[in-house]
Amino acid sequence: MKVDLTTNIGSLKFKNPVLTASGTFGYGLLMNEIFEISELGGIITKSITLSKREGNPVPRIAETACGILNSIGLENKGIDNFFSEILPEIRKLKTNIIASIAGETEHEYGSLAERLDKYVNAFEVNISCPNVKKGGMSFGQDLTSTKRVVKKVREKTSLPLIVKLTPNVTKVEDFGKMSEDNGANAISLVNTYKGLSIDVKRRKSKLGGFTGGLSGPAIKPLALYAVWKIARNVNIPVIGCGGISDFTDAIEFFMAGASLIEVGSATFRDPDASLSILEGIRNFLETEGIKNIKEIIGVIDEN
Amino acid sequence: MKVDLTTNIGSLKFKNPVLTASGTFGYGLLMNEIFEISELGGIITKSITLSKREGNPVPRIAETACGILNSIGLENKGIDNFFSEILPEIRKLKTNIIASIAGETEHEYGSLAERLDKYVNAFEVNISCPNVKKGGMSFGQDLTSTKRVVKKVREKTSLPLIVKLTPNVTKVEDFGKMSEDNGANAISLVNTYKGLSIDVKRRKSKLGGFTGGLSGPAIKPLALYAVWKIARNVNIPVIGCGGISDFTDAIEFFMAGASLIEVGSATFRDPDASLSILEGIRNFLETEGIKNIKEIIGVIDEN
Amino acid sequence: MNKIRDYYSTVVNNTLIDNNIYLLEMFLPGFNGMAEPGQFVMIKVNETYDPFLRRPYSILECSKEKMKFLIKIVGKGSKMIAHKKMNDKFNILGPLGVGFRVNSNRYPVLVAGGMGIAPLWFLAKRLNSQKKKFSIIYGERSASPLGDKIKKTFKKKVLLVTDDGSRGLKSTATGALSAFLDNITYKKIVLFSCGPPGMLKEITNFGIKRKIPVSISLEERMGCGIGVCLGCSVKRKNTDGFLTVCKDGPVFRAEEVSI
Amino acid sequence: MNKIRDYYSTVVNNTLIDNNIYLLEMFLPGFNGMAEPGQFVMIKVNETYDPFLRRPYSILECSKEKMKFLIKIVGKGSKMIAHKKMNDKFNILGPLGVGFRVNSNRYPVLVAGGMGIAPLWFLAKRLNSQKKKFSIIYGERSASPLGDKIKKTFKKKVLLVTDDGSRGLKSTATGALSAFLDNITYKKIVLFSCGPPGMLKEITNFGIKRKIPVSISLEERMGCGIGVCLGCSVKRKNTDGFLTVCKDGPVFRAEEVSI
Ligand SMILES: Cc1cc2nc3c(=O)[nH]c(=O)nc-3n(C[C@H](O)[C@H](O)[C@H](O)COP(=O)(O)OP(=O)(O)OC[C@H]3O[C@@H](n4cnc5c(N)ncnc54)[C@H](O)[C@@H]3O)c2cc1C
Ligand SMILES: Cc1cc2nc3c(=O)[nH]c(=O)nc-3n(C[C@H](O)[C@H](O)[C@H](O)COP(=O)(O)OP(=O)(O)OC[C@H]3O[C@@H](n4cnc5c(N)ncnc54)[C@H](O)[C@@H]3O)c2cc1C
Ligand SMILES: Cc1cc2nc3c(=O)[nH]c(=O)nc-3n(C[C@H](O)[C@H](O)[C@H](O)COP(=O)(O)O)c2cc1C
Ligand SMILES: Cc1cc2nc3c(=O)[nH]c(=O)nc-3n(C[C@H](O)[C@H](O)[C@H](O)COP(=O)(O)O)c2cc1C
Ligand code: FES
Ligand code: FES
Repeated sequence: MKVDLTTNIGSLKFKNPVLTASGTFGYGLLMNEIFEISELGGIITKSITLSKREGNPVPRIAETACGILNSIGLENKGIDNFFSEILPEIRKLKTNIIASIAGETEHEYGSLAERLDKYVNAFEVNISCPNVKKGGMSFGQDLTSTKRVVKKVREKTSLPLIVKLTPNVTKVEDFGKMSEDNGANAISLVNTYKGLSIDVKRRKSKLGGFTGGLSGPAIKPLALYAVWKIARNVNIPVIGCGGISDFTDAIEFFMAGASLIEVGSATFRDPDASLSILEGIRNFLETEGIKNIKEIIGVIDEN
Repeated sequence: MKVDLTTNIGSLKFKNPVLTASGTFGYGLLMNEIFEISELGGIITKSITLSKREGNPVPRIAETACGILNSIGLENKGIDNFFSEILPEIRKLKTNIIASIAGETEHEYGSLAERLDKYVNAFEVNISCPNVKKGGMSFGQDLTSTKRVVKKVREKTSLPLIVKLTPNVTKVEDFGKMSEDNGANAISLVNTYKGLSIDVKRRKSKLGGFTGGLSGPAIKPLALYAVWKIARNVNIPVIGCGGISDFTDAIEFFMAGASLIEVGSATFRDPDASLSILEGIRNFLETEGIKNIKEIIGVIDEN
Repeated sequence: MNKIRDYYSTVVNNTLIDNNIYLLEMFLPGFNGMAEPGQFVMIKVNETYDPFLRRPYSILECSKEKMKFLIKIVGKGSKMIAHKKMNDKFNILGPLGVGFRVNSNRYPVLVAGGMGIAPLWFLAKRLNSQKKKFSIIYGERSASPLGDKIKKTFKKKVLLVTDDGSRGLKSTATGALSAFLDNITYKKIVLFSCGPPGMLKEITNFGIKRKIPVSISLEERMGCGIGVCLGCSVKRKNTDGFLTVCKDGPVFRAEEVSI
Repeated sequence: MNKIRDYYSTVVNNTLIDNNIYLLEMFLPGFNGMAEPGQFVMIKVNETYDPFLRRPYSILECSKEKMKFLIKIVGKGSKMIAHKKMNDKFNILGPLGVGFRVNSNRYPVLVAGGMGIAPLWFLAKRLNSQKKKFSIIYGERSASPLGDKIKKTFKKKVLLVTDDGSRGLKSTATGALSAFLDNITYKKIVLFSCGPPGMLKEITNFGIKRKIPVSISLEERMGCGIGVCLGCSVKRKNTDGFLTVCKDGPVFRAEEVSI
């Protein structure tokens, strides 16, 4: 049996619903040395900012029970470097390239979208990074700011626009709705949960940036709940992310209402995790006799 | 060296800062068959409601990576049964008894406090249960409701009043402040994080109550962050809770600003976890040459 | 009752006795050997926090400083326990719960389905040691090495039935029960049963119809195993309120609980 | 460069060689034996998610289908790796990063502190097999079996120093370096170093002052080990921007990075 895994966001077609999460896959170039990443539905770049960013002091990674706290702080070489060094290379990859963009003001988001407009396949608007002092999650925790950023990016591009939400809010569904109402073509969630871990001997945070964002299996049940909530509240595709480490995790997200998924931290544990998850999804559907992945999207609901 | 572990909430003295979290220790009576619970600083009862509650359908427990999702739904036999069956027994325990109370309206909270007023040592006001349709977390996610409940309970009792917060909000510190401003003598947090887990074969939630609350090591970094945030924003003691499973975890919470801690799910893994944690704390302080636990409370701050 | 203790235990032997089923023999220093058939333990799977919770297992046999268990692999935790090797060590909390009470002068018929044999095996051993007469009806999907083992251990006392007729009667355990009772000489019967939920329902209804007392051993997802989390509630029958499978059970008289 | 692969590997031998330090020998089916001294691997600690991340370890020695590591217990992950038994299996991702480049005609002096010996051990073995002359200065807190082992393996090439003077010079490795260089006949020297951050700083400064090229191997907390998470950034020296320890390193020329 051949299983249909294709899906769409706006006009953009994905050969399958497995993407890699921003910041966990570089720009795909290094990964392509390890496995054939054109097998994937798409890759989402490390978040790009206008100017280059140094990021936070090390240590930037601390492990917690079944999870990872990170405080990278959006280190990246900025958009000019992206154009000169990275874009020429990643355009050769035979998969969808989604540019993650992050600004400190709505105008920065606008400029990023404007400049990148013709060069990538879609945007993921990161209004949810918990590791920066300006911008980031502070946009995603405020409905008005969310609206302003989404509107601004929408003005500047006609490419599919994905808004990446933070779960660190009381009602994530309101942010999904607000994004949809202002022109988003899809919602992705979750970005990391704000967290802290202390080295009791040194009496200091285990992270150079003090607080961090929690990812990995630990957050999966929380992310799954957030995705389920959003999926019932918007009419655009939802991209599920958060702790997805094997194909069963992915299936859970589809059943909760996600049309696509992003594999994040799992890549750190197994570089080809996204590929194994894709194969696992295909296998599961075949075994269960499901011809089209759409048949399982959002199938579960309150008992 | 003798280490001073004593601490206070309002006028109430605790011989040490280790409490057991509501709903994870019953009423202490069964536990007392396993170890001498009078060693502990205090126990917090399973949340008591006015009428008896049946709770949610089984299964009520689902395991996730390093965590537990529960949807007990505040099953308890109600306040009358508490008076007739439980109170006479637990009053014999030589430790502080803190009654956790939960209502569906602010008046129910008021009545519970009024009726229990002389019979326990303190109240923990549960406005943070994610597993009930009415009341619970919906109070704790709304500043006005939080205020109304805290005010009402304050009117009815002069006992130390602890408000137990939910972390499922954008700015938990606002809820801490609101509670303090309306008469709380301490803040405890966190209650569980709302989550979901799906059985992909059966295409159903793994829980009879559909969603659940996540506890255990998985949430520790999130809880620690919330405690740190609150401790900087209120002038009353903070009681830290969330994934504390060994003494190092407890020390992390003290360093983040908690004056006391609650041991929850760890009891399921090791019935005497609270006692081992207490011993571990004492040992750590001795080894580090710290005479009074207050010396480490809130010692860490942004790098 | 026996005090609940947490025994740091050592694997003495672990043998694959059937497809995915292991017979695990443990050494529990300090354990006095006292437990009732139907009681269980909570096994701490490992030292890290994944999985975090212990797993409940019926005591299959026990004696001074020894316990045996039947472990079937159904998921992550059971797999990790099943794969423990000689001299591996882990904690066992127990004995827990309330077991079978056999104080009547009725003839015991033990009805087990699949892994439901574990607590009834212990009961059968106990009855044997008390030189009491009894019968076991063991139902399984298909003839298996576990069935062989039961037959070899309790010999003529055992009636094997299979869903697919590959051995003995082609029937479910409950289906075979009626004819079985008609063919034995004992008239005052008591039924002890453990197995899948559907089977326990059938046995309960059978008991009501035939006015035969029934004790059933239930399973439920457990948090604590000691009655403090209320994760394993089961509804009372004919009156409101709940009981916990771990503390008030796992063995109940069929008329106590609504399943 | 060698393709990075994830080898499902088997423990061939694991021996406690010093207090808390194990020598772990692994069988890596399909591994062609090619790696550079200074390269490392990421070891998957176990199959459950606690711990979730792999742990980085320098390659101590390698050959076709074989690798050896020195594992010091410092926390949860290293403890679990150190306690692996013969025939246990786990994944090893590698070889990773950039190792030591020894293409000059300068005389190599290897300066190691504590566990920093691991990558330099591999380098020394490589130099030996290339019949090149070199020296090792090994500094440790106190005379240890690991020091013995280094001495026994590389014999006269080794100068042992201890912080407490319990064996050899009472000095740090860097402290001994100056006198050592004055007393050897080679004038064109290259330094290779790995050890605690303080030592690497001293060596770097020493190299600048004496105009001796220095290569250092860095350690940093790692997420991925393959350059995609930016967890292990290290600042560039004299120019802005960052390098990753895992992909651009772990070995750097001292003038490349600001430590
Ligand atoms: C009182 C009692 C006695 C038991 N005695 C035995 C015994 O003697 N031998 C034996 O092999 N098994 C026994 N079980 C069942 C055993 O506890 C479960 O198989 C085990 O906990 C599964 O853990 P897991 O991590 O492998 O499964 P998971 O990966 O957690 O889940 C896999 C499947 O197992 C089922 N399951 C998981 N946990 C439980 C649980 N606590 N109770 C019931 N079903 C569960 C789930 O429905 C799920 O479909 C007993 C259970 C109880 C409650
Ligand atoms: C490139 C590289 C090569 C290494 N080679 C070796 C080697 O050959 N032999 C050896 O014994 N060790 C080596 N290490 C260090 C080893 O990776 C750590 O000791 C190990 O990861 C600790 O894991 P844990 O779970 O036991 O420690 P944790 O419980 O996570 O932490 C315990 C302590 O170890 C330190 N630590 C933890 N992880 C790292 C890390 N990734 N890098 C540096 N320090 C860490 C922490 O600061 C902490 O204080 C190397 C590290 C790197 C980066
Ligand atoms: C090291 C690291 C770096 C990250 N960087 C970014 C980033 O630059 N932009 C972004 O939108 N999300 C970033 N994230 C968040 C992930 O894309 C993802 O949303 C999150 O990790 C949850 O998914 P996971 O649990 O599968 O990792 C980063 C996460 C990690 C662990
Ligand atoms: C099974 C279970 C039942 C609980 N019942 C209650 C309750 O009745 N009232 C309450 O305030 N919190 C209840 N909680 C929340 C705990 O008190 C605690 O806040 C939470 O579990 C986080 O701590 P932990 O990670 O240490 O378990 C319950 C938690 C669990 C796991
Ligand atoms: S498992 Fe906790 S009450 Fe039964
Ligand atoms: S560890 Fe991920 S970039 Fe180096």
